[in-house]
Amino acid sequence: MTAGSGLPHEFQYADASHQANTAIAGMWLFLATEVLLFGGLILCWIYSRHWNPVGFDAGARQTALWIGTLNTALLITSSFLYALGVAFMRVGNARALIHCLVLTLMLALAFLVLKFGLEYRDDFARHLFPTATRFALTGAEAAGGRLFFIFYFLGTGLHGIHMLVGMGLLVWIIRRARRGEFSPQYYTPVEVVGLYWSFVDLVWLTLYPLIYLVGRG
Amino acid sequence: MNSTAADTDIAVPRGQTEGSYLTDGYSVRSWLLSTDHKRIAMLYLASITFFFFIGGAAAALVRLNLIVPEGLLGSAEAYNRLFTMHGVIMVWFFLVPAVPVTLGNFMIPLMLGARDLAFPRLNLLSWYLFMAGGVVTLWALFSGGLDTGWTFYTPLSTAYAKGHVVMAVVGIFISGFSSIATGLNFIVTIHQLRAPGLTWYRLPVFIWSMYSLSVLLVLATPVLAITLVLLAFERLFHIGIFDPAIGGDPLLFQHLFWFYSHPAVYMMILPGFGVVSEIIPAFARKSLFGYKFVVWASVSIAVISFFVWGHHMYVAGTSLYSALLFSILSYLVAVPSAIKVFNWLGTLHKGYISFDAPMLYALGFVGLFTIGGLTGLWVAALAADVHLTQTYFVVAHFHYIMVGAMVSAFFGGLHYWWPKITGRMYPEMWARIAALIMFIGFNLTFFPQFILGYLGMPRRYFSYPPEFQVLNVLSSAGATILAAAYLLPLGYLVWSLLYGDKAPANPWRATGLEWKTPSPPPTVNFLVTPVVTTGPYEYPPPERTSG
Amino acid sequence: MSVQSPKQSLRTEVARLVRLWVLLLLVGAVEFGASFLPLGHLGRPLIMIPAIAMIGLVAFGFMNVTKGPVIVRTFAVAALFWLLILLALGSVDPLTRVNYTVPTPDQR
Amino acid sequence: MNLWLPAASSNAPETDRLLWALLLMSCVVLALVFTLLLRYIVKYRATSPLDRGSVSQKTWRLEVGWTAATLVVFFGLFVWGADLYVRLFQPPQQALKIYVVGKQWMWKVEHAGGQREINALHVPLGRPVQLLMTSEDVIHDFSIPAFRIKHDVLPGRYEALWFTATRPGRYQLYCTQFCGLDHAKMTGSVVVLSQPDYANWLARNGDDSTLAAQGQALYMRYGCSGCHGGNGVGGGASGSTVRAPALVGLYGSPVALAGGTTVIADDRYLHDSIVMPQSEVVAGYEPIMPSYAGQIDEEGLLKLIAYIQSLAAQANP
Repeated sequence: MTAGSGLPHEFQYADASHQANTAIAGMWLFLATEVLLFGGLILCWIYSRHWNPVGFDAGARQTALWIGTLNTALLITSSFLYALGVAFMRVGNARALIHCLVLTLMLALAFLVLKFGLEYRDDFARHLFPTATRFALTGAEAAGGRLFFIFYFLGTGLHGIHMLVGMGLLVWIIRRARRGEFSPQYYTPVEVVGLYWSFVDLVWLTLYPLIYLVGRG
Repeated sequence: MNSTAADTDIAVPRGQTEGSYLTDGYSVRSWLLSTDHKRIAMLYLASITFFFFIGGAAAALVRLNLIVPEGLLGSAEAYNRLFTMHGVIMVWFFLVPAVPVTLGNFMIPLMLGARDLAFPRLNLLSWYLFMAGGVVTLWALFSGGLDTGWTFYTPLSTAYAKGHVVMAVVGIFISGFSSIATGLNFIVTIHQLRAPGLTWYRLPVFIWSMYSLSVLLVLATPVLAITLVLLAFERLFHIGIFDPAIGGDPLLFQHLFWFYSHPAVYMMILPGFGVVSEIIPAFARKSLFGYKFVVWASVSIAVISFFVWGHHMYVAGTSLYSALLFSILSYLVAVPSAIKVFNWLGTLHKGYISFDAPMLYALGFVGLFTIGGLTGLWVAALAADVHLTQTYFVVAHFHYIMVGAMVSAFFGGLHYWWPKITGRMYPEMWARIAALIMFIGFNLTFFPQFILGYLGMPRRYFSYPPEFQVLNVLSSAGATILAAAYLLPLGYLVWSLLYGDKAPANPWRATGLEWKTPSPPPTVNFLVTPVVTTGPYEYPPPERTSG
Repeated sequence: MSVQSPKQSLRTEVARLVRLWVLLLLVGAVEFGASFLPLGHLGRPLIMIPAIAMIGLVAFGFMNVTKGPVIVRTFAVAALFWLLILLALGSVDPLTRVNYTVPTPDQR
Repeated sequence: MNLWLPAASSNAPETDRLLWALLLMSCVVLALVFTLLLRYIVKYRATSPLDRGSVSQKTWRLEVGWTAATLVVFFGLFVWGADLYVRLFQPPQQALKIYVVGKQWMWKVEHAGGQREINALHVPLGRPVQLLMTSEDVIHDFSIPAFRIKHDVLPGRYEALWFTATRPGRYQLYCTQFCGLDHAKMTGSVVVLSQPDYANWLARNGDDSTLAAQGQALYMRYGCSGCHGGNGVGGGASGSTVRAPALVGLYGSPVALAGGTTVIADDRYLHDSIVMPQSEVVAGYEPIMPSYAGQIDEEGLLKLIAYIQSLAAQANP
């Protein structure tokens, strides 16, 4: 962790490392609340799939598997790059950190372009939005299909919002790194945003199989 | 554990050290933008009181309507929207936030020997989120309101209810984040900012109950957030995950809703346990009986309260096995509450009891909570609940816990720490009168409802069969006494702000770090960080005075 | 870490991260492949096992849940425990709920 | 003002015994808590010069004692409550089946013999009655306090509730799940008649045709016979060009579905097959049946199901 001596810290902390530990603990607790937020959605997935097995899986087969899989790879790589950046920062190489973060940002942009640019537009074109009057799936698969796409749009939409927030934080960290605010002794904000970014990756790692893979059979 | 030894770091100074937090800036801006936990607690106290009287007014109109069997207000529409307003305002804008954000915000740093909460700016954001949610919800309620009850059951709330459902849902959604922020702040503070020497088993029970409460706040509220998003989605797009027409399950909404709402009722009572566990030792001059048992009772309530939500749905159509499972778990969660009551009695045993106002509220709490808790066992028994659920028996049960126990504890805590918060003593005689009137008015209001419930009078009924009228009139009469009992403290507490005599640092000669700093405390709480060497309730027996 | 020079500690850290990244992609591939196995309707959720493995890798590898203050671990375990409570206890009802059953012809 | 609720069903006395036991237990605990509270307040008030003596710190023996006691009492209460509750889920075999449809702010009751009631339910004395309930809009709750029973009525599902009336008379019926504007007006009365009176009532109120007969009328009017053949003999047999499964002997027997799974042809299956015909297509048949959602209300569906059920009875008496 960061050595604590000689650094400014808020008045209610004994020293800077105490404040750093508190910030990290605070972010982990916030991530615990996010786990419960998406947990509610997973319970919806369990119920909807249990009561409408045929239709729900039929809906899952309509999703673009290659976009989902590519996006998963992109997010895993972005998490890796972020961790790489932190490793460089720990030894004081701020320039390498900035490069890694910019790359992470590019991958995130690619994810959003693939997701909302390509996949959502294709979904709307194929009348997959659950409220569509001429819904793509008919007959036995209509009800379960609509339920699946309600889960799909809510899950990926909520994850998309978290991606945007994460990218905002990334830009904020990149600007602070450029201003040289970080040093091997003090880079807590980089770590805290890294936790949030990896968590957004975790959410996608759960949504990806639930949406693209489980119903594929 | 913060170490003060090598304090080579530059502590960024904040605020002056002489005078009190009240004299540290008088401008509106110094209040509305303050990150001092004590000032934020005062802002919350004002908001809480405002919402309490709005919810109370709605309750008064509901009781007014039930004086005659055909409904005095004349329109079921108005009645349905009134009891929904009473529910929504009271649950989310008074009961859940009341003790933690006012007394908790003020007392946690003081009791821990800390200078402020871990994230002061997050604390201020929490108040603004609370007010934003409150304004949106009030706007929804006063521009027509909604007739779904505070439980928002689908498909009524999503397809058939008229009224501003989505706006109210958005308001509650925003105030949910205020709860999460407060809970997060408390948990991290209690872990990280304890004074040197203040080990976990030297913490006052109030801190333990704030910790357990924060676990509930932080882990249950997000599920409410996603439930409200799903509900708003279904109402706006006329198609959703709970819609039976497309194979959705309305019981899924009830599961998600009660997964939050049962921990929510424990969020309301846990602070009451904490406050009473502080007051009883202080006024019995004796250390808390079975400290470790009371502590682990609070923590186990925080965990087990997440296992029991199914007992709200015994007749809702859930499966037999899930009902059996939730019933046995509901009996399990009642055990810690029983342990607490026995330990409070154990504390009174061989004590030196004085009957100041806080003690009257605490004793009232013990009595009324015992009745509320026991009737909880009635509705936890499956067959009894089939008869009693959705009737006035359940209304009486949860009002005994929320109003009888929780509001008494809130007033008890308010009076107990009033000298520390405002530096003024409240008028003792008036306070005792108010406590007694509240006790009488409360019992007259809600005890008849147990009988009404057994006789089968359903809840949320605008009109009812004539044979229930006498008990309803009794209940409405009690409500007027209760309303008077709530206005009394508002009066004399405000009066004490101006004319109350100056309060010493420790008027009750109580133990606890909060009494080791002047009343009202300076902005930095402690001029020198205190070092704790003893347990929480070391009350020496009083030396034999002449009397 | 203290004995190694910063250059060496950087190299070991980068190597660890690269190994972790490759492992993640591999498990992802396994998960992708498993989705084509002919598992029955009830067997499909088994595809979540590699997903959970990847989550563990990210949590331990990139987020360093085990390094740092102890309460980080308690918060992570608490989040998992409460999530399990919500999903497990929440699923008891639909999995054991029996719709109104009709007496079979011979019982009538 | 009466403080006494009649116990008019077989499970009412048992539920009352449980409630009395709970009341007794509560009074004992309250007496214990309140007497201790008052005794300590008087005996140990600050001004009393009584010598308090030493205060024992070994508290765990007491704690374990009262915790164990509460656990035992609670477990006993759980078992008692659960035992009665389980019986509510096990209707006796020969229960008289009556259909109930909840609609925003009224109860519609359909007897097998075709008698129809609004906000009223006439039942025979001493014979188990099983209510098969569904809702046309929101969640309602069929509650009879005098019988100590209630059960939510959900849209899109059939919920069952059974009881055996043991005392004749008129008892109050409520809707106890908030369902909107006139939730308070959605009440009625349950009339328990002795066997002969019940038979007379059935005769007096039965219009010409039983539920099944009315179902047959609907079966003809909506053209079901065109594909399923006159009195449900099946598409091929009755010479109609369209191939549709036979309905004779269908009710309660297993049906192989196109997806490979089999399902019992119960009320839910028949209800869903009429409203969403393509949701569970019979194996070997094309999903060509049009949906009647919105055209036939819940009452009509009950009649058609009763008719199909009567076909099963004729086929194998």
